[in-house]
Amino acid sequence: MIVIIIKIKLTKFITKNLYLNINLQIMSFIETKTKVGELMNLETDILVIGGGSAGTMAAIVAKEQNPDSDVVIIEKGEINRSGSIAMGMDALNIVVQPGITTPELYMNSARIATEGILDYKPSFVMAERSYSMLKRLEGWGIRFPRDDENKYISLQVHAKGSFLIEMDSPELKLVLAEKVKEAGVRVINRTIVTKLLVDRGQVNGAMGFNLRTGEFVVCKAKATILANGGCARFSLPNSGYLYGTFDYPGNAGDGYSLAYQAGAQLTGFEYTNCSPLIKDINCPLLYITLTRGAEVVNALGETIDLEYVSTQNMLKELREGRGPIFIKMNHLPEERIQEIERILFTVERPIQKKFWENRGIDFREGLIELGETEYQLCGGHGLTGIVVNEKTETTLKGLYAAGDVACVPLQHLTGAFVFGEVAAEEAVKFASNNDLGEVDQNLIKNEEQRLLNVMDNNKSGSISVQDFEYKVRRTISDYAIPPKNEIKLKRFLWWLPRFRDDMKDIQVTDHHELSRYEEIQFILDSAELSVHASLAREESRWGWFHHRTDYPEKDDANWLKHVVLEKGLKSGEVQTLLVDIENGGEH
Amino acid sequence: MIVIIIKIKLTKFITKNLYLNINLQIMSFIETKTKVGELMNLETDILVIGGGSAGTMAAIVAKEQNPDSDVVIIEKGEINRSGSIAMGMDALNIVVQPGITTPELYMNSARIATEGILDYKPSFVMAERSYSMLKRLEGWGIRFPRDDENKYISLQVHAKGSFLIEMDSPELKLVLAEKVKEAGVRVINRTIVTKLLVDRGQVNGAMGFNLRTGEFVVCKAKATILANGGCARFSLPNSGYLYGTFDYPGNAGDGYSLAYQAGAQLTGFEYTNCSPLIKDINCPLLYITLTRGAEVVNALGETIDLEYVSTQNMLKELREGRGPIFIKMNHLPEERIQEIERILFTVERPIQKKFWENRGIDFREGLIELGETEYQLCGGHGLTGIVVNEKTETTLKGLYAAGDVACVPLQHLTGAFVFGEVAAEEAVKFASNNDLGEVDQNLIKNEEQRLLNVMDNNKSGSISVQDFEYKVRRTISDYAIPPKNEIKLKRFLWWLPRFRDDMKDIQVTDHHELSRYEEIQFILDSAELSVHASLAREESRWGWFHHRTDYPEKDDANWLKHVVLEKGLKSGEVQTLLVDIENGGEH
Amino acid sequence: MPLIVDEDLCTSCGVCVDRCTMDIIRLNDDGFPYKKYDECWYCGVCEEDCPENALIIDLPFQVK
Amino acid sequence: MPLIVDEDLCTSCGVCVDRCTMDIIRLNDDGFPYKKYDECWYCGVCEEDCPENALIIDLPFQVK
Repeated sequence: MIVIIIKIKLTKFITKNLYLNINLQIMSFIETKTKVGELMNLETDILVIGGGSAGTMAAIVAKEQNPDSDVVIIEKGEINRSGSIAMGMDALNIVVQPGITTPELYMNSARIATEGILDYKPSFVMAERSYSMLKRLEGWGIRFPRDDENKYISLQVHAKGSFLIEMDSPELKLVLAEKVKEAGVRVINRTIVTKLLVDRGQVNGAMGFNLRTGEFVVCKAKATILANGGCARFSLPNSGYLYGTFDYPGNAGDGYSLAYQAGAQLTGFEYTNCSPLIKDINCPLLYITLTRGAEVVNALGETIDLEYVSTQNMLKELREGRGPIFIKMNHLPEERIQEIERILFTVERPIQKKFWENRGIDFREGLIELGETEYQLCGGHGLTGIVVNEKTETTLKGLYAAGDVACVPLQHLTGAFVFGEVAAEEAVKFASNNDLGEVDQNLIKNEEQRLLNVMDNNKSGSISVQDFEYKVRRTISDYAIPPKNEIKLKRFLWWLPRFRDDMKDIQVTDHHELSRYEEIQFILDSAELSVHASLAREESRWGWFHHRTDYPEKDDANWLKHVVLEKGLKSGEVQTLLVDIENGGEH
Repeated sequence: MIVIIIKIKLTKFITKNLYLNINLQIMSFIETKTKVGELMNLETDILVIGGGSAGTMAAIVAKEQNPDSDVVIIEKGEINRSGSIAMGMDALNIVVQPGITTPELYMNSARIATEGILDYKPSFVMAERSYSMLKRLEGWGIRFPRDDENKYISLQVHAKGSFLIEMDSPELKLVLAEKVKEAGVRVINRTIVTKLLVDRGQVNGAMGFNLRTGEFVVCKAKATILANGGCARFSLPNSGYLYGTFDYPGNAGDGYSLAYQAGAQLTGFEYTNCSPLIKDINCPLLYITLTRGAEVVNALGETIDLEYVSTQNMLKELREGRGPIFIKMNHLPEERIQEIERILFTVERPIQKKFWENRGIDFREGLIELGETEYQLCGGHGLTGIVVNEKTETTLKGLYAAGDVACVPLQHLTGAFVFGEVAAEEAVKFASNNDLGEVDQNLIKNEEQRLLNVMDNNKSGSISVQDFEYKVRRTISDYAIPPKNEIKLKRFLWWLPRFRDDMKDIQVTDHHELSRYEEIQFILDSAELSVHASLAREESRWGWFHHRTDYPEKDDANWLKHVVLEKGLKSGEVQTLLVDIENGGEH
Repeated sequence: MPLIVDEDLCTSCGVCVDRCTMDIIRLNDDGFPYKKYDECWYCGVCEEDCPENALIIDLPFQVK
Repeated sequence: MPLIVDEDLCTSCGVCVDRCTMDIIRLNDDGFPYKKYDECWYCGVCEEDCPENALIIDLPFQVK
């Protein structure tokens, strides 16, 4: 298959009306195909689901490893600006620099941060490969500023060691997209994956639909890499605005749900976590400000003791009535303030500039109020995801997972890149030894029919997808986040079948809304997994994030274990297993 | 002025189309007058603002006291079903029966329940007159069931004495409306009052508009009785649904704002209170079930000790992580369950029947989950309102206040009726000695012009009234309710002028929406008063409801006082005064 | 959260419009009641006072 | 929470539609971008990537 890219160069001499006509024609073409029913049938060696940090890296490296292999990315957004780093990032959070720090030191830090819920090998591999990843990115033109001694600027956000390396890269995602294009990867944008193709425990590709045209997309693949993020749309943000989340709200737990339904094992779903970020807008700024001398003060004017950047300490202030808490910078020198402003206002969430202007707040005087974000499930900021080993292999043959969707605790952007690389290496190897697997045509027909049925039956539903999602996520807030206990968690399980049944009343009038409908299913699946994991872990762990009022203490003797979840082959229900931690939590 | 009531008797013989045509004509007549600009100019002896329990009682009694006096009720809804008791009530909460209890005993109970923030005279008068009020209502056909010994059925919900008398009256409000009609009171329905007419400290009537037709209504009066409820739309309900409040959501703090803007004194605004009621739907059932043997259990299965019906104990369970809490009735005999069902499903909020059917819960087995309602300001369930003496006199000449709008703490429905009666007596006396006061025509022109300007300028606003109210009430939830402290409260004061300024962006396309716009102003005024009172009271009192984390203790030595609020004559800002409690909190 | 109206029973008398405590009901072009504004308090007056028992209210989705 | 479009600068090129991370922007009948769906994450891509600097996004009311 040949991909034809038509690029019309814009010049100021072409009249505006001409553009207008061309574009209106394109748009109306897009909008008139309003039925699932068109079919795009693809075959590939390596299918990457999700074109964010991990997915683009995986696709690029797969082509590096074997230029002859065909690689497809299916992306829900558009590859130039998709995933969690649409507007770039200010740092690589975990880089072990030879001669300065060691992977072993990182493991010490990580074990403290995760309270021991950490397998040795994947995290070690990440640390070990982190510096070469920095070099790879630098080779692609990503800037890592250096100090007067020509050393990378590192900052300490971990208990032990300065692993965070500053990065200046508003255009990071554009660079990755360009590399994808150069490598000859096929990109299918605006396409949501709704089901994996599975045959006897082996994943053979995926299905979904274009959320503008409704075209039904089937992609058979020798190897499949899941790289479509965590679940950012979990509990309700304080603002009540569904999309006002910390992480990219396109991440609705798609990958968790797909993997679970396909039969893969998942873990760490009891660790529902949140952060103290800019109240109302939920944009990040903690590391950037605190590593540069900012302080956190509470409502009583006390400076909160932060041995290292511990979000748990800050959240405790809020919970115990000493909120609001604020970031204070008025003691910082002007050049430091300007440095902070430059980073905050150019990278990651530059909208902050507008936010502070609107609020009339200048960091030189005003305080920055922190609020608790919504709770999320995430392999990058948290401990949640698909079970993977150091090769990114999931428990299903042919399925790899990298980035926030995979459980390599607190892997941040470094993990997304490193494991994107690893996944590519492994998937290329696997694909070279495998043919395209068998695919039961009924699976495909059934999925297409299911989607067609929703479009048919939900046309005149009485509840908007947004109203529905509001209630789902408010109920998650009520029962599935800390403080947890058995009765609350079971209350959520009482709601689950009702929500699934009530989905018949959701109004779906186009394929964009159909994609939001599908995302609600992902959110419900993620919540179901989380609640089962939280019920299984009869202790409290990771501070507030899995705090059970009926088991308020941490119990290392019995619970230094993973709670692993999978779909029961016969029951179709969530099964929970307790699995020992690799190397017994030590190394 | 003569009121003509056209009543078309419906018969099944008249064809449906005829009805349809008549009604469509009426409706289109109503809907086409879409501009403030029409003027209704009224003069009366006694103007009653609000046709709920207190207001209808006041109007009826005023006509009783002096049949020659002209009485007008301006009601925001429609008088047959307006106010908080549209569907009747199950009990008169405070009745002192001669020979069984005494006003003094009630005062003991009330002083415990209010932690001493209680003036002696008004509450005493209420208790003293409560039995004759019961007799009055009984004379009007309201049923008060009796036991085998022919005694009224009383239940104990107070610390000392059984003051609650059962009442069986789904049609209570219809009876009151009928009495109003019989008495020859003029009723102006669907009219929101937006400003009182004041001249040199004396109230001479009020202005507002019909929220269907937009007709501007001016009513000059010799005496004015405010009886338009508390502020039910204060913080955000847990469901996120703005109108899913415990109390009637038509009560938006209208009376508090009107009185404040006119210069009256108000008090008790620091006592932001809530209740543990049916989660999600926020309907009441506590007294009805608990007085009949139901128990409250927490998530740990423990029965919560309720010496008497203490909502504070229940809320503490929720706050301290032992929630959810439930009402348990499976130990009650079948006839008791049926009695509870009969009451719950016929009076006050009969919609409960549908709610439980939908949830599939039978009281014989299932548990009733309790949730914390939104916080509210209310003289009936709380300690908040306009300063009044035992004669319902406010601090403004010619202005009386009765019911939830007035601060007679925890007066419930009994207070609304008794002080409706008292207000009528006093207003009739005052009106007989007074002419219609002076009214500055500019006041009237300015108010009309203000409303016309909103209709003109806000046509194409970008924010719906509901979205706006959501943010206002979410911000109240964030900063103005417990746990309180100086910084939180001051954060709200930072938001206040922003909200008032942002109101220019609210979209208002008809007079119904204009009424919601005006209600947002009432909510903002109520919140401003509450925050100032909360800042002034540098201690904690009334349990959780005014709990300050920066002054966590109750301090009787310094704070057995009222925080009284009024509008500064020169500054236009809220002024706070500390006023001793009548009889020093004792009698 | 619609009003469920039995169109055979409803005589378009408008009592529900008159009595609605939140002023949210109007008659549509066919003369049948509908919720023009989303501000229902589910007080039940429209259903209770309908002389023909032609009307059933559903609870708002967020609270039911 | 509208998009603020400078109609003199906008060439209707559709880059904002193409790049929007939440798929919420479309061109209206006049060829100018608008938010068809209320799901803005205020990522800023539409504003940043507009080749004519013709577009400004406003923050959603609930978070601003």
